[in-house]
Amino acid sequence: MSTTTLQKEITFGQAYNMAMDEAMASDPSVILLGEDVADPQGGGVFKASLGLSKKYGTDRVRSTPIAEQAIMGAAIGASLVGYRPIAEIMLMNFITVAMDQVVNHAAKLRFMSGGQTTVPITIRTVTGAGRGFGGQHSDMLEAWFAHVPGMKVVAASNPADAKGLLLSCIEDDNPCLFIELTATYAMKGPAPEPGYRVPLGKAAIAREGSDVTIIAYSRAAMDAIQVADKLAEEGISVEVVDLRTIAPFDAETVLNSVAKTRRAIVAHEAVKEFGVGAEISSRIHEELFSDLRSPVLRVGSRYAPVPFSPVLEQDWMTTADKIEASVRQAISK
Amino acid sequence: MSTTTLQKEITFGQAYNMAMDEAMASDPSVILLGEDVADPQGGGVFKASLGLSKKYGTDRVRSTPIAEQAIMGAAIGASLVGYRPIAEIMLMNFITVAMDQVVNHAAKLRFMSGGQTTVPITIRTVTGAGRGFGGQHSDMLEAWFAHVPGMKVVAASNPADAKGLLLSCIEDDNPCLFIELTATYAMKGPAPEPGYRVPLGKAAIAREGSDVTIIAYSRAAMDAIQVADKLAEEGISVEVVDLRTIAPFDAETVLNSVAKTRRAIVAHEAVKEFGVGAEISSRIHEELFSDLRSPVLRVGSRYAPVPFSPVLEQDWMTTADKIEASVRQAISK
Amino acid sequence: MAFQETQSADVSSDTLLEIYRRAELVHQADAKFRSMIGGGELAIVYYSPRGQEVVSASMMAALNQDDYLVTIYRGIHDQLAKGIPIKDLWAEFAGKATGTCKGKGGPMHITHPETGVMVTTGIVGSGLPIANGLALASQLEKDGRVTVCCFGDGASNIGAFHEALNMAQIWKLPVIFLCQNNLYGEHTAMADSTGSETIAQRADSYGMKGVRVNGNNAAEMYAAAKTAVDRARAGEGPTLIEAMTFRFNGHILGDDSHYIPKDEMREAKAADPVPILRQSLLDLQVSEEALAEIQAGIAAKVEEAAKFALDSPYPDVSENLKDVLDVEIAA
Amino acid sequence: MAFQETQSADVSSDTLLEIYRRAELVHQADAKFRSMIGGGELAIVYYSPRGQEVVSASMMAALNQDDYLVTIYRGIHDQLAKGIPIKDLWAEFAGKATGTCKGKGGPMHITHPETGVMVTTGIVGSGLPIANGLALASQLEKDGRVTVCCFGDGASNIGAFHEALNMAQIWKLPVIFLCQNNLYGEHTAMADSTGSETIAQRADSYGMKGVRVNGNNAAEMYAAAKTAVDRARAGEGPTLIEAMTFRFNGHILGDDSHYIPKDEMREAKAADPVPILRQSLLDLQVSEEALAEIQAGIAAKVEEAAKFALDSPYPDVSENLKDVLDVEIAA
Ligand SMILES: Cc1ncc(C[n+]2csc(CCOP(=O)(O)OP(=O)(O)O)c2C)c(N)n1
Ligand SMILES: Cc1ncc(C[n+]2csc(CCOP(=O)(O)OP(=O)(O)O)c2C)c(N)n1
Ligand SMILES: [Mg+2]
Ligand SMILES: [Mg+2]
Repeated sequence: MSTTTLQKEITFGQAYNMAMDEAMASDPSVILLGEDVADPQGGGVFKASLGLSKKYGTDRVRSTPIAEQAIMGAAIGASLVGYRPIAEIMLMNFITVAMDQVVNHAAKLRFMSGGQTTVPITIRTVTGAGRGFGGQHSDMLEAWFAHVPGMKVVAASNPADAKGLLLSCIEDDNPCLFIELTATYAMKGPAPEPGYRVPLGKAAIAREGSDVTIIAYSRAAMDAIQVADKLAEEGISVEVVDLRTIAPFDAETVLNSVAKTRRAIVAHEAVKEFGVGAEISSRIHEELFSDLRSPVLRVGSRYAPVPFSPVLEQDWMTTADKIEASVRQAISK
Repeated sequence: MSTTTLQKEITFGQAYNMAMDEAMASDPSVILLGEDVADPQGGGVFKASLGLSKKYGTDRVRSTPIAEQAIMGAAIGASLVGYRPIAEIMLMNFITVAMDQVVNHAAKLRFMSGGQTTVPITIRTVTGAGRGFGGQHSDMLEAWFAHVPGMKVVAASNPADAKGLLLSCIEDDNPCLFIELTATYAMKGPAPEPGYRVPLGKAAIAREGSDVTIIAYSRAAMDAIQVADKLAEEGISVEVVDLRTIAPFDAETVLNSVAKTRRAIVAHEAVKEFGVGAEISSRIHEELFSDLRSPVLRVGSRYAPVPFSPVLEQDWMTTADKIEASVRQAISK
Repeated sequence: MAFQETQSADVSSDTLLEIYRRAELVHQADAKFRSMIGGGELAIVYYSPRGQEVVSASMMAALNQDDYLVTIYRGIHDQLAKGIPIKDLWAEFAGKATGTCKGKGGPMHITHPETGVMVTTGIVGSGLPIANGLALASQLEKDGRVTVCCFGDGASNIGAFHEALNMAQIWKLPVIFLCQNNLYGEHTAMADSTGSETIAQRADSYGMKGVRVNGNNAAEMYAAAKTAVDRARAGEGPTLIEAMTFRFNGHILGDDSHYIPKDEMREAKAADPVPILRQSLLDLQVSEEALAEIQAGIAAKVEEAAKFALDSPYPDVSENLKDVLDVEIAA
Repeated sequence: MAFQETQSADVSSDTLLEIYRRAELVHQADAKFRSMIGGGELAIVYYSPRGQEVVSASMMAALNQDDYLVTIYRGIHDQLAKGIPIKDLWAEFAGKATGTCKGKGGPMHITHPETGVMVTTGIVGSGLPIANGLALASQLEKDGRVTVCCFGDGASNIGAFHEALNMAQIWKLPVIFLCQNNLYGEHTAMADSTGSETIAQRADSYGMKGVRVNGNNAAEMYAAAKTAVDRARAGEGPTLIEAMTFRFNGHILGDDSHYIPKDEMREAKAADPVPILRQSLLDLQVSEEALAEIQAGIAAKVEEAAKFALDSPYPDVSENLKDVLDVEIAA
């Protein structure tokens, strides 16, 4: 394909790269900090920043020591005085060494300063099971950050959204956590128009339906769409709400959909117990209790660390089959 | 009061001290690690370990550098080979610098080792609003740990339980997070018998009632009891379930109570959004949907960092008044 | 190795007088805070800087107003010496709407960008990585600003210290790490928590310049501060300054300092830096009248600030919906 | 300062032979893992220790079986040299029920208490604080055990390193921090990420003994290891050993090492420690036949382990309910 014609399809990985590229081209205050992110170090272990340091210099695209507290602190500090840093935390489990910076500082400095300072940073991190990375490289921890006032938590279910959401995070004036998945990095989807944006706080109706609503995000939203398409053939009409912004989430779209279908399932890859699904399920029950035909069901991964063995990992994690099963359970009532 | 006769009342602080004292007296494998915990440093900033190093030596009661990762790691390592360390993290917000040790290691090593090693540690930490400690010294973060498979999360609403639960945590073979409150440290309650234990995973019916169930823990449970007693005078019969173990929680007791009252409120001091209350509310709806007379309501603190100014702090936090208001809302339906 | 004693350079009497003005302001403000708390007019946890005034006064006298400061819960000496408006500071301590942070942050979280007070943190060690970010911005902007990050001896044992100093050095950031070594972290003596004899020598682990100075000696402290500031502005990178000092009122107000040997406390108080600095100014032929006038002026400002704080209104509860995110939260 | 070069002591040929046995086992196991992964028989992320065999073989030869080991994702050289049963290790890499951890942990989380392999972590730096805890237990038990904690050069820049070394020193714990300095952390050269010239010199920040040695020289490495072990057993406290080495296969298998200058790689491979050690044994009059026999014996063991792993069953899914807590989770 010639370099002048636009690609029709891009991968998630390309989407992240294009979003950062566009943001850095249009705004000199955007910088990227992370381990191995500059081109001499390979443009990131997942190649998300490939070519960016060549284009924008290693001043703006900086490979760092293995020191997540230092990475996060540098991003926060620069953001207080006009920069829009992107802090790459290679894998989500590694953010556990930088939680103080994220939770006690990034999320709180705006409030604690009475609005005098703001922290417009974007934390990009990769995670997810299904690749045999085991217990310390696969966790979905979004529920922690959703519970922290002052942050936005975002995840995409297709490359176009990935690009549009990441650009919106970078341009947003609040600290944003943007979650990428190892399992989908190389997956392809339609390429968006240049300059495409997906607004934060707005969910998408990925499939329209009338019998039941599946509320999901990230990979579970991809699974939900599969399930919807499969069940459509059986005449079961499934609406899929892709949250895109996990917190604060788009309650309006969620509640309007469930008000219509009167049945709902919340699905995510994270462990079910005390997960994001619990908040959404509770909200729906609180607001639509008397309209519901059956209780909101939740699909999440098992209450266990992510196991290594492929057979255990498959049994552990949220899958399209498990989502389909709970749809059937919901409509059976 | 003579030293031989037993005290009739003890404070929460004394309860923690007595529990650790009894545990260390009966089991030489119990050790305590934390900042300033030994007597030469004052027996802990909250005096919880006063006298323990005098009794058991500074080998077993060790003041540490200000280094929470080192404290947690030392506790985990010693626990792998037969010790039952108590790691004191002075305030809960400081555990953010040790999340990797707690989440990636303490909670997972049993599973990742296929059961070859276990991590019988107890993490004691203090927190809570209402004292003007501001945004970085007051957070209730229990929902994070409840979402992590492999840990138990515990909080007491009276000194007797505090002693009985802490002893059970120390003796438990799983990593336990035991949450104490600055605001209740000096509050008194009936002293338990020596050797008193409160089993983990068992909630208490703090008040029996028939119109509505309040599920709560820690300070919110104290508030709930107040509310129950007040409303009793109006002829409103409120049952109070004090979880005591927040995760994994005692679903049986919760569900039995709500099956009886058919109305429920979940209350905690933590921020409402994505908090513990969401899990409990979802579970109740999932299991008792058709029995409920009205949706389960949640009471939690505002979606904001903990503010400093006393007027803001009071407006921010969960109070007995807010719990009472939601009880009235629930029974109005 | 990088560790070295700086010589007490001769500093102009104008500079010493400027340092005295700042130190005396802190000195009187601290006294007033303690009396208000003791008298029940203020109900707060208070970390008195009494004994450390000259460290901050000398450091901040070497800075411009637009240089950045990151400090800690024990911070009024740094904030006031940096030039923060005392009325706004006082009102914030009182949780009032007129405070620097509208009463939302409180004593442990003072911010005032106009005077460069960017972050005050209550988490030991966490200011250091953030200070790097401010310095990184200055390096990219080429704005010539310097960032000073204040912390204690105890903080030098936590991970963030290590990560931040290493990054600052490999990136040659214009940042100064000012360790105010008062020999105790809460109730633990430095010797019981710290493997090295000095904090300054830890600079070697990063190839950084590290100096240990008598922070209570204005001339010596100012010389070290000035050298570090000049290096940072010249793009020569960070400096770790270990300023030896002492705290006279324990960790928090009410702490009886039982863990400090009586002699150690007596000797420290005998070497109280503020009267010593005042005497040295008299020795330099600054008149008693001039100094008394400065003190009187400060006393008036402090009284005014205290009154302003008490008279100011509390914030409206709607503030709990603001500044959480960029848009107001729906009630 | 504490940093010093140890002299390459003369080590008995029996000891060198023992070191060779362990190094050759790692050498052949690594080759087999790479061929199985290349051939699609194993689908795992693999961190080859090729080039670092002699570091581990020498260190572990100085330990007893009941001494403790904490290591990292790049760990088969440490685990095999420590004596872990190769069949169980292989089966764990294959995710089988017969693995050390029933397939639940996987390559990055090998544990085998019988041979002292206590923790293998995938989080950079986090093994160090845990190693302190094992050593603390030994100190309290007075069981004379030593804990060895392996990590890389890149890990020396993270906070946990700093906190752990300081605590180990002030408590005089029987722990050895073995930094296997292969000059790269993922794709970043040590010089680009590390402010100090050596890792060993960082021991000074804790008043700890630190040594830098040629880890690829068995005699020198063993001498440093033995000295550190003796000190630890004698209650003289921890040692930081910086063992200079290199990794020949990049960070993970498939990494083309584009970030490593060609000459650097060529020279490193020219100094391949395993053939050098083999030659030194021949020079010490160990016969070619004896060495060939050792190699043949190892080859058989490796083949047997690989076959065992492939032939073993996967764990039952009910394992997802076990070992989460002490009691089984209800399905
Ligand atoms: C991460 C963390 N751990 C523990 C604390 C509790 N704490 C507050 S101040 C302090 C002592 C700090 O001592 P030092 O760094 O010497 O500063 P100083 O108070 O002496 O000025 C401690 C342990 C904290 N705030 N943050
Ligand atoms: C806290 C954390 N940050 C980042 C990573 C990703 N990571 C895995 S290995 C590695 C490089 C470590 O280099 P080094 O310590 O030198 O060990 P080596 O791999 O060279 O043996 C990195 C950055 C991680 N596992 N943990
Ligand atoms: Mg101090
Ligand atoms: Mg390395």
